[in-house]
Amino acid sequence: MVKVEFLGPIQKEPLELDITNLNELATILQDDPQMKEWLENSAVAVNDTLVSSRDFALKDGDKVALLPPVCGG
Amino acid sequence: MVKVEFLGPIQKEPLELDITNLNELATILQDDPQMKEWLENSAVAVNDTLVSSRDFALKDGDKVALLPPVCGG
Amino acid sequence: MLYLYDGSLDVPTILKDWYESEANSNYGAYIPFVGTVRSEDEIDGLSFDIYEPILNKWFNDWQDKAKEKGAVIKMAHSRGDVMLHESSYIAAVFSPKRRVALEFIDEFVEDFKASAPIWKYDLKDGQRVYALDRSTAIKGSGLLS
Amino acid sequence: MLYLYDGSLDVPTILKDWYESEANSNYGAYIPFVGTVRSEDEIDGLSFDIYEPILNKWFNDWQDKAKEKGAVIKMAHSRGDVMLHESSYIAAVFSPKRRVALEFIDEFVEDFKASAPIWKYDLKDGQRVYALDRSTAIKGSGLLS
Repeated sequence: MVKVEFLGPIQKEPLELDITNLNELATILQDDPQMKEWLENSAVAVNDTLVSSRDFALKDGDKVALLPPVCGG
Repeated sequence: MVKVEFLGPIQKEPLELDITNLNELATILQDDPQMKEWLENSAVAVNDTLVSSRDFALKDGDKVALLPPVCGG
Repeated sequence: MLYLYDGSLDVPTILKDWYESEANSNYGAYIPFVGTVRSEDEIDGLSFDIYEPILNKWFNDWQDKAKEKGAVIKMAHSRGDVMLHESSYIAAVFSPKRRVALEFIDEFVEDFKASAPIWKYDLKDGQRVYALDRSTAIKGSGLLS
Repeated sequence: MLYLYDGSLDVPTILKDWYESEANSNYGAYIPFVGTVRSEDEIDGLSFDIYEPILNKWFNDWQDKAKEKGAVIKMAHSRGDVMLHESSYIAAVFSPKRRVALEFIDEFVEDFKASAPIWKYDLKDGQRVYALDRSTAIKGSGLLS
């Protein structure tokens, strides 16, 4: 299973999904109307490292995080 | 009379000179072997304002200062 | 040297501690940047969420970059609520020479604003409102859209 | 807001006093630059001469420039001897937004180095030796040569 977390202002509980890459995660989240806007402006980290390809392979135990727009300081 | 001061590391006592512009001051100081190097790298202020022309007119009571290379901080 | 605090920062104490901690390291330049909550849009203050695992990685990458130039970076940030005229952020660079420090503090603070996983909320009328319009999408955002 | 001190600067106290003096001015950014005497060329310390009338004019011109951008500059400098690892210089910018402060502190410190009428001497073997090789001729120098 892969754990998916939604950080900062995204008001959504973590998911436990049986997926093997980020394409599958995209398909699942695109069906969630609450997530539509967040998908457009959020970055994605796997095991706390930002990733830049949807083909990124996921394995059992991986942790995916969605990071919406930031503003520290 | 015009007072001429030598600032910072220039080891020279102030002068009181009867001159009417900076050209006359240049002529006097160029005759002083101790001043040769300082003339090349020093800026000139009249009444505490930096000046950029040797034709600058001087009047009785004016104060001229020579400022060698600086390094604050 | 990344320090997270609950609530506002004690700026004088942090600036003093950092200065003294490097007093004998032979750095010629010390440049702190202090960020303070400004009164605008009738807010009562700001509030911050931080995702520490990625913040730590991001900070360590910068610390490595600093080290290559003989410099050191320190950073402090608030978690939770920080009220008007209180401070929530300090970043500081120490380096042997001034040019490195002046350039580093600018690059570091700008990348911090664009990349550090921290989310800001306005505190207004008892509500905590995400400051979306002042936030920046991290590079590469939209991957799943 | 130009402060001259005999000997080294009490950095923590100055940074604290300046921070607190502007705590309610609604500035979002406070960036001090602290200059500390480094150990190099076997010096025991540095010593400074200052010509105050021109320094004051130079500083006031910068204060006017800062004011146009809604910012404020403060500066402290030592007169006389400052030993190794002690600090001789602090410049700080306060401004509503960070970009103005980051750009101003850089421009101010660089112009300070190039223009402020302060002369530096190495303290070495009991001597006070003018640091000519590290000094910069003020713009327009050589007028009388």
